Amino acid sequence: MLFLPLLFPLAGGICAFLIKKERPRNLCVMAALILTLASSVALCLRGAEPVTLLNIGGGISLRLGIDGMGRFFLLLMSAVWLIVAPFAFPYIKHEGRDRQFFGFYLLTLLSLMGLCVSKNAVTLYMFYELMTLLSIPLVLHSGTERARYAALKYLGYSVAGASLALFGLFLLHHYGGSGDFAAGGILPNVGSSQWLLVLAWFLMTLGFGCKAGMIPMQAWLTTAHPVAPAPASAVLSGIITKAGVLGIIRTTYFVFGPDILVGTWAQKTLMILALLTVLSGSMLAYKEKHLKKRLAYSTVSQVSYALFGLLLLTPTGALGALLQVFFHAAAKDVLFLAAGAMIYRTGREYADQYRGIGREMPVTLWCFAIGALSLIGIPPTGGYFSKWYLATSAIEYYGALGVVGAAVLLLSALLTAGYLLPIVARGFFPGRDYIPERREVGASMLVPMILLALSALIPGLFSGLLAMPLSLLSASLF
Amino acid sequence: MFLLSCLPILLPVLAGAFLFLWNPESRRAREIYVMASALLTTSIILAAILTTYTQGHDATDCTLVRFSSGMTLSLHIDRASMIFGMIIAVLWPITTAYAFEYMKHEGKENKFFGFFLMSYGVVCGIAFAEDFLTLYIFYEMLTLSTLPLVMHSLDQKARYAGRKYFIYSFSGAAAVFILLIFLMQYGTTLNFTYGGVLDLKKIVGEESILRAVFVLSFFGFGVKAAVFPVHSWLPDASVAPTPVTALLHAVAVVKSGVFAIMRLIYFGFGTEFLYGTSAQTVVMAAAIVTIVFGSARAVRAQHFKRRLAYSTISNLSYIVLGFTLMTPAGLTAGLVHMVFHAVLKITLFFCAGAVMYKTGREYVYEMPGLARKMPIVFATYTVSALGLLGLPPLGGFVGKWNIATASVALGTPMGYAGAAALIVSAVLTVLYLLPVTVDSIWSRDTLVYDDAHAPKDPNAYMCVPLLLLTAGGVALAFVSQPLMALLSGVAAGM
Amino acid sequence: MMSFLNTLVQHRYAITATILFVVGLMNLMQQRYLVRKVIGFNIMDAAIFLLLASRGYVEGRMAPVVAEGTAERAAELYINPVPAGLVLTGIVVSVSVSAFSLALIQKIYREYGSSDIKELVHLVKRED
Amino acid sequence: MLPFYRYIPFLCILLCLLGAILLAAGKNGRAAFVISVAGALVTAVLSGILLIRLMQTNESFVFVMGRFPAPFGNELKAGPLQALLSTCFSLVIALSLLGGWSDLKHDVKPDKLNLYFVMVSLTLASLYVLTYTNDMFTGYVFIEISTLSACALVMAKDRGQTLVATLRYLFLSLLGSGLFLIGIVLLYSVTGHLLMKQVSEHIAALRATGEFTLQLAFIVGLFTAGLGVKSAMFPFHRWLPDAHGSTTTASSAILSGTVIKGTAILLITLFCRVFTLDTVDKLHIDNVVFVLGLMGMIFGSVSAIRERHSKRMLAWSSIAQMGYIFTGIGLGTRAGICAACFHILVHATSKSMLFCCVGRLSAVNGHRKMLKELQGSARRDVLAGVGFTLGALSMIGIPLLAGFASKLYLATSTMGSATKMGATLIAIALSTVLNALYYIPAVVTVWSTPDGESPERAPHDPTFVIAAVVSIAAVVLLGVAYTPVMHMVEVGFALL
Repeated sequence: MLFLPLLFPLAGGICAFLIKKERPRNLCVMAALILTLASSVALCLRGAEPVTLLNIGGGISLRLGIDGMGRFFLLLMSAVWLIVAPFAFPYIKHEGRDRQFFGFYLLTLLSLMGLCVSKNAVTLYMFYELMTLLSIPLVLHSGTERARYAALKYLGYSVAGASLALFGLFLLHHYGGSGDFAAGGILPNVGSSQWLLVLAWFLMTLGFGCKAGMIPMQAWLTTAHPVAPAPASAVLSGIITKAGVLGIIRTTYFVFGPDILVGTWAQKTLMILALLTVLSGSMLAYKEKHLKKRLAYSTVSQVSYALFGLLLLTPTGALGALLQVFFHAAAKDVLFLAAGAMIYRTGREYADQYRGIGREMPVTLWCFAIGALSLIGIPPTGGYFSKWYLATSAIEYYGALGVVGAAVLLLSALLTAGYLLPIVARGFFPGRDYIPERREVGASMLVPMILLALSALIPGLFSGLLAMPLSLLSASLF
Repeated sequence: MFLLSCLPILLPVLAGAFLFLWNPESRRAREIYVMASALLTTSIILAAILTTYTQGHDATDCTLVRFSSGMTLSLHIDRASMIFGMIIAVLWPITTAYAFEYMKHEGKENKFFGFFLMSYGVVCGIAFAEDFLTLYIFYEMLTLSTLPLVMHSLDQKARYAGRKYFIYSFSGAAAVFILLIFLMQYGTTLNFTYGGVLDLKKIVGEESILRAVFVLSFFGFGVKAAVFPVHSWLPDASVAPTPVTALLHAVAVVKSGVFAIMRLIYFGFGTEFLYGTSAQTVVMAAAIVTIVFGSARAVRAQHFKRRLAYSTISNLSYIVLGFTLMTPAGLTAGLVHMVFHAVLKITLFFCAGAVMYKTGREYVYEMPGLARKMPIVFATYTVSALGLLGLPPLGGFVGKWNIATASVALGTPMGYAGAAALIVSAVLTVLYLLPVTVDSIWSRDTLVYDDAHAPKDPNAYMCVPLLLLTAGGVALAFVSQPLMALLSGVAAGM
Repeated sequence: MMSFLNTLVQHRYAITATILFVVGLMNLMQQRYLVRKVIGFNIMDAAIFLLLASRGYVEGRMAPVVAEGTAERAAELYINPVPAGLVLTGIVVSVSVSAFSLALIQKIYREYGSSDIKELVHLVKRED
Repeated sequence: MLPFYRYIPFLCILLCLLGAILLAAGKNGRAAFVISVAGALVTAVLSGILLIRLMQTNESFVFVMGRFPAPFGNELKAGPLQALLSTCFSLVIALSLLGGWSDLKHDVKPDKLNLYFVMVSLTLASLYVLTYTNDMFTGYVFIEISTLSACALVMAKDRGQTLVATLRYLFLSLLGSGLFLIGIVLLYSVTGHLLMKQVSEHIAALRATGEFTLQLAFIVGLFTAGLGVKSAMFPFHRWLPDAHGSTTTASSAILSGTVIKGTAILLITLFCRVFTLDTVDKLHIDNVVFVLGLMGMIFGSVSAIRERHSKRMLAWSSIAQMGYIFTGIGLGTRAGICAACFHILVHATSKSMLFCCVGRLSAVNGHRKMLKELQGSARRDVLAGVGFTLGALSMIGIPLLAGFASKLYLATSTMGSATKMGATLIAIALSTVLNALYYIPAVVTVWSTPDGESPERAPHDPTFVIAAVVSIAAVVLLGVAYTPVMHMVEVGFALL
């Protein structure tokens, strides 16, 4: 049962590599994705006993298992993957090298699925590395010198991050840190060596933070995401970054447990780093003209919202973080897809070139608008809720730092508005002397955008829908 | 029965010597002869190991020469010998097969295979040596038997490399000679004894000088193990034909050095004499520096084999670090990495060699698009690279994990530094191994060949070893637990 | 002053021998021309023989020519014969050596037309 | 009537001298060759018998020559050590002659050949005397004889170079023997004796009273310097490379293998039998010898690295090896002296073999002497190549060969005095590397074929084959089964 979500992408990926014809390949890709989603749904409903893949000498083993947090991410990721796929078919077709793209697209999903169902830190690390390696081809897709450079940068940063995490793991292993995950932490009461553990946590968070684009290791993100083809950058920004978040959640709440971390120097430092990231990300996005780059910067900033929430180490904060994860995934995907669609059609890449695009591709721009609103956090979109929770929890639990945090979030929201809305505005209201020509993209591209836009919108309207389970989940962490 | 342990040494040496006298005309005949003797040796080694495993040491112990009462040239197969013996016994015939094809464009095959066989026997001797004198003897022999292989082409670079090689090796041996004198003076016996041979009554008051001698001899053996600062012969030696660099400079010779260091620490001076002393700090520091230094240089090196050589330097010091921890866990960890690195690195070298052989390209920036022409080579390369850079659950990770956790368990700053060094080197490893794959597959500016001269995968002589080794490397990773159980026998003094 | 003279007188042979030896040695070492070296060597030997002979000589005794009936009183009658014997042997040796070296020098002179050691060394260097 | 074996030392000396006269009479070079080889072998066998006998009875005896009893007469003293050394010398000379025979035919004028062998047997005689003599002055006389015969051996190859080399050798030796003679004279004037036994008794008495310390120091210094010149001790070594390097093969082998050892042995005898080691130690002469030995060890090797001429390189290496011997002597301990004696044996066998093989190698490459001109010669005569390689490895000190054993003994014998131990170990380690630095490239050169063409085999040289095979066997044997030899040396030392 646990293996199914891993099996289908694997099979699909291999097929994608082998099948030369386009239609059957696309069909098989879709089938694989649907099956993956289905199997993960089933897994979430049925649950499963943890299983041991392999005992590695040295007292560690690769174990798979499923729990609440796993369920959440499992569903999120497989769903988004499925939704984005149709968009990719036409898009990649004009990029070329489709087999390679879809093969790695599915294999990356495999690694993500593994990430969600991994039961202990070593397994997590394994799938994490795997994800890095498998997602590199997505960045590399075009094979140009820029792409190569970006890919190697991405590789270097990710591996450095992962290795930091591994180093933390080395330190932990001695205290049983490589055991099965359990909410609230698995470390026995460690008196004297707490400094060591806190250090380990700090390092691991920094390490996983790399994927989530947190300062100081965010530089790769804004290089790598833009050069990837739009669907790839969509999932990279929307999901792969979340893998980093998942890593941090796992280490913080399932290995160390909040208790030994609350109030330590590490927590404060990391929170400050997160806030810095939020702010600087938004500012750079505001200054950036290249659309995809801008979105990438905004990713940097947005994901750190979630990190900030997690680092508060409070139930509300965690809840806010989870919501942010979900909504940012939806919103940022739709933004990237919309951007991709626009570039695909118009070939324009800079934010100020989209004058009147709203007349030409209204649906696309509508989706873009919804995504933007959700990202800014304007009620009633979902983004509003997540940011609300984050801000309140920040103020509730933390004095000065909390207030500063809330302020930063607000400021960054304003900046977000500043760098997203103008596009929408100029897109819809180009001015009188503009003769639009219809050039909306096809259904296979529209449907995903619409779906994602809705998923960024609907749960916001009926916030209970999502907030209820997630609040339970976040409460269970403590 | 004692023949079992001395035949694998004598047989290849004699077979190699005979090759010079016989000097066969046809390549076919030579290949059959060489392969037969290699396989025979391998089977004898395995038989010997098996016999010892089932019937105990007495079954295979043997004394070749008795110089005087205390000094003998004698063989004894213990758990460590088994591990090392198995590694070389498996890898040698495979490399031989590879060499048949490769040496066609190097020439002087007769000389090559003669010394190649000889060094097989000598390495065996190192594996099976019972005491320090025997170890020292074979250590010297190893230098002599491999020198012609390094200088094979006898051109300027080869001569330089060879010169450097033997100067370093002899200096190392000289240091070891001093060790020998001291062990004769202060030791109860020269035979390897787990826990050390020092005579506790005699060494009273002499501890400091003995520790100094330990450090000296550590670097003496460290020459072959390419420990910083006595490493620099190894990259230069990569001018040798690829089978040599692959087998000798990734496995046999360098592992002999590492193996000797293991003997020195655990079976010579003994851990309780060294543990926690300044001597340990020094040797650990050396290992740590080498780890980082090697990887850093590997990133900068553009020559493919040179890069791999530097990577070898770094990885050898993983093992050495494990040994210098002077804990049973460290010993086991070091041995594990010894096994895995042997298989993985030889594969990588074979790939580099295959590329050189088919396309004559030696530099990593000459690889673009080759993967599409030589899929097998680069597939095996990538898999082994992933293994080496420590993607769980592949070999590299197992080794790294055990070494690092063991060194953290030391609880000293040095221990943490060791783990940190491993991490740094891991990052660098990715940076020097993967770009080759990336370029070879994805680069746009694929060089265009007219199909006549387009490079292809080499023939079975090369591909089969490649595939075998890769498969073996992956398979080993999945039996890592039983493997470690076996290895922990060494730490149990078996 | 007196005592100093006395010691001089007592050790006259030794002193002379030393002076001669130094002279000979200097010649052997410093002379450039081979024949002179040989002469120097001979002077050196002469010094040594002088010293040796003086050791055996005892005031007021006769040469050890064993006549009838003197054998039993040999100890106080004769001077010590051993040094004399040594001197004789030494002279033989030194003569033969000088002869040899002179022959050698002659050969060399035929070869190179010179007996100047520096020059010879130079010439030889040029050969290989 | 004494038992037969007591006559052996005297007999050997007599045999050699008579042989010399006999050969001088004859004209046929080949016959002379056969005779002298036979003679050497006979003496070897005789000494061997003596050795075995003395080992059985574990004794050493004094043989009185002439009818004069001590304190006047002229004595030989024979113990296992002397017997062992003289056996070795006879064998080495026989082997050198065999190995160098073809070169002799090439280098020496046919009408001079028999004279050459006269000189050889004189050399052997002088070696025997130097080994056995119990009388200082006899020692002096035969030092001179060995000088003359050695000079003759050097100039056997009738070229200007060798002549000049001979001359320098001659003058330095004369200086050396002069010093030695003065030493004797002074010693005589102090002790009034020439027989070692009596002299040593007097010296013991003098030490008891504590007089004449300065004179003694001076005397021992003179002996050391004099003999040091003869056996190429460090600062007095300059004559050796030319003398040994430029002459014919057999001469080089004999000179390097044996002649320079004879005086070293005499020095050992003087130190142990006459002055006794602790006197020497009191006078701090041993430290001087030790330091000079170490310096010779290093300096010889360094110069050898710079040398391009094959045989001169070997000659330099001889200087380094003599350094080992003097280091052993300079340790001033029983173990040290034994190690030195053992190294004398080792070096005698290895170095003579090396010279023979190099001679052969250069012969097959058209008698060219420069190292780089020897390229590929080992392929023309594989046996010579193997011999050269083994000899070189033995000199470097590769285990299972003679050199390693003596290195091991020398190193172990230093245990005890910390400073000397440190110095020696470092020096040995250093010189091992240095030796490798010039021997290994040489070996590589002789084996490597110039750009691939495979050189044809040279016609066999039977006498050389015999010599090479025997010496190789000897070197390997000394490297593997050295314990009994060392045992003999130790017993012999006890009975010195």
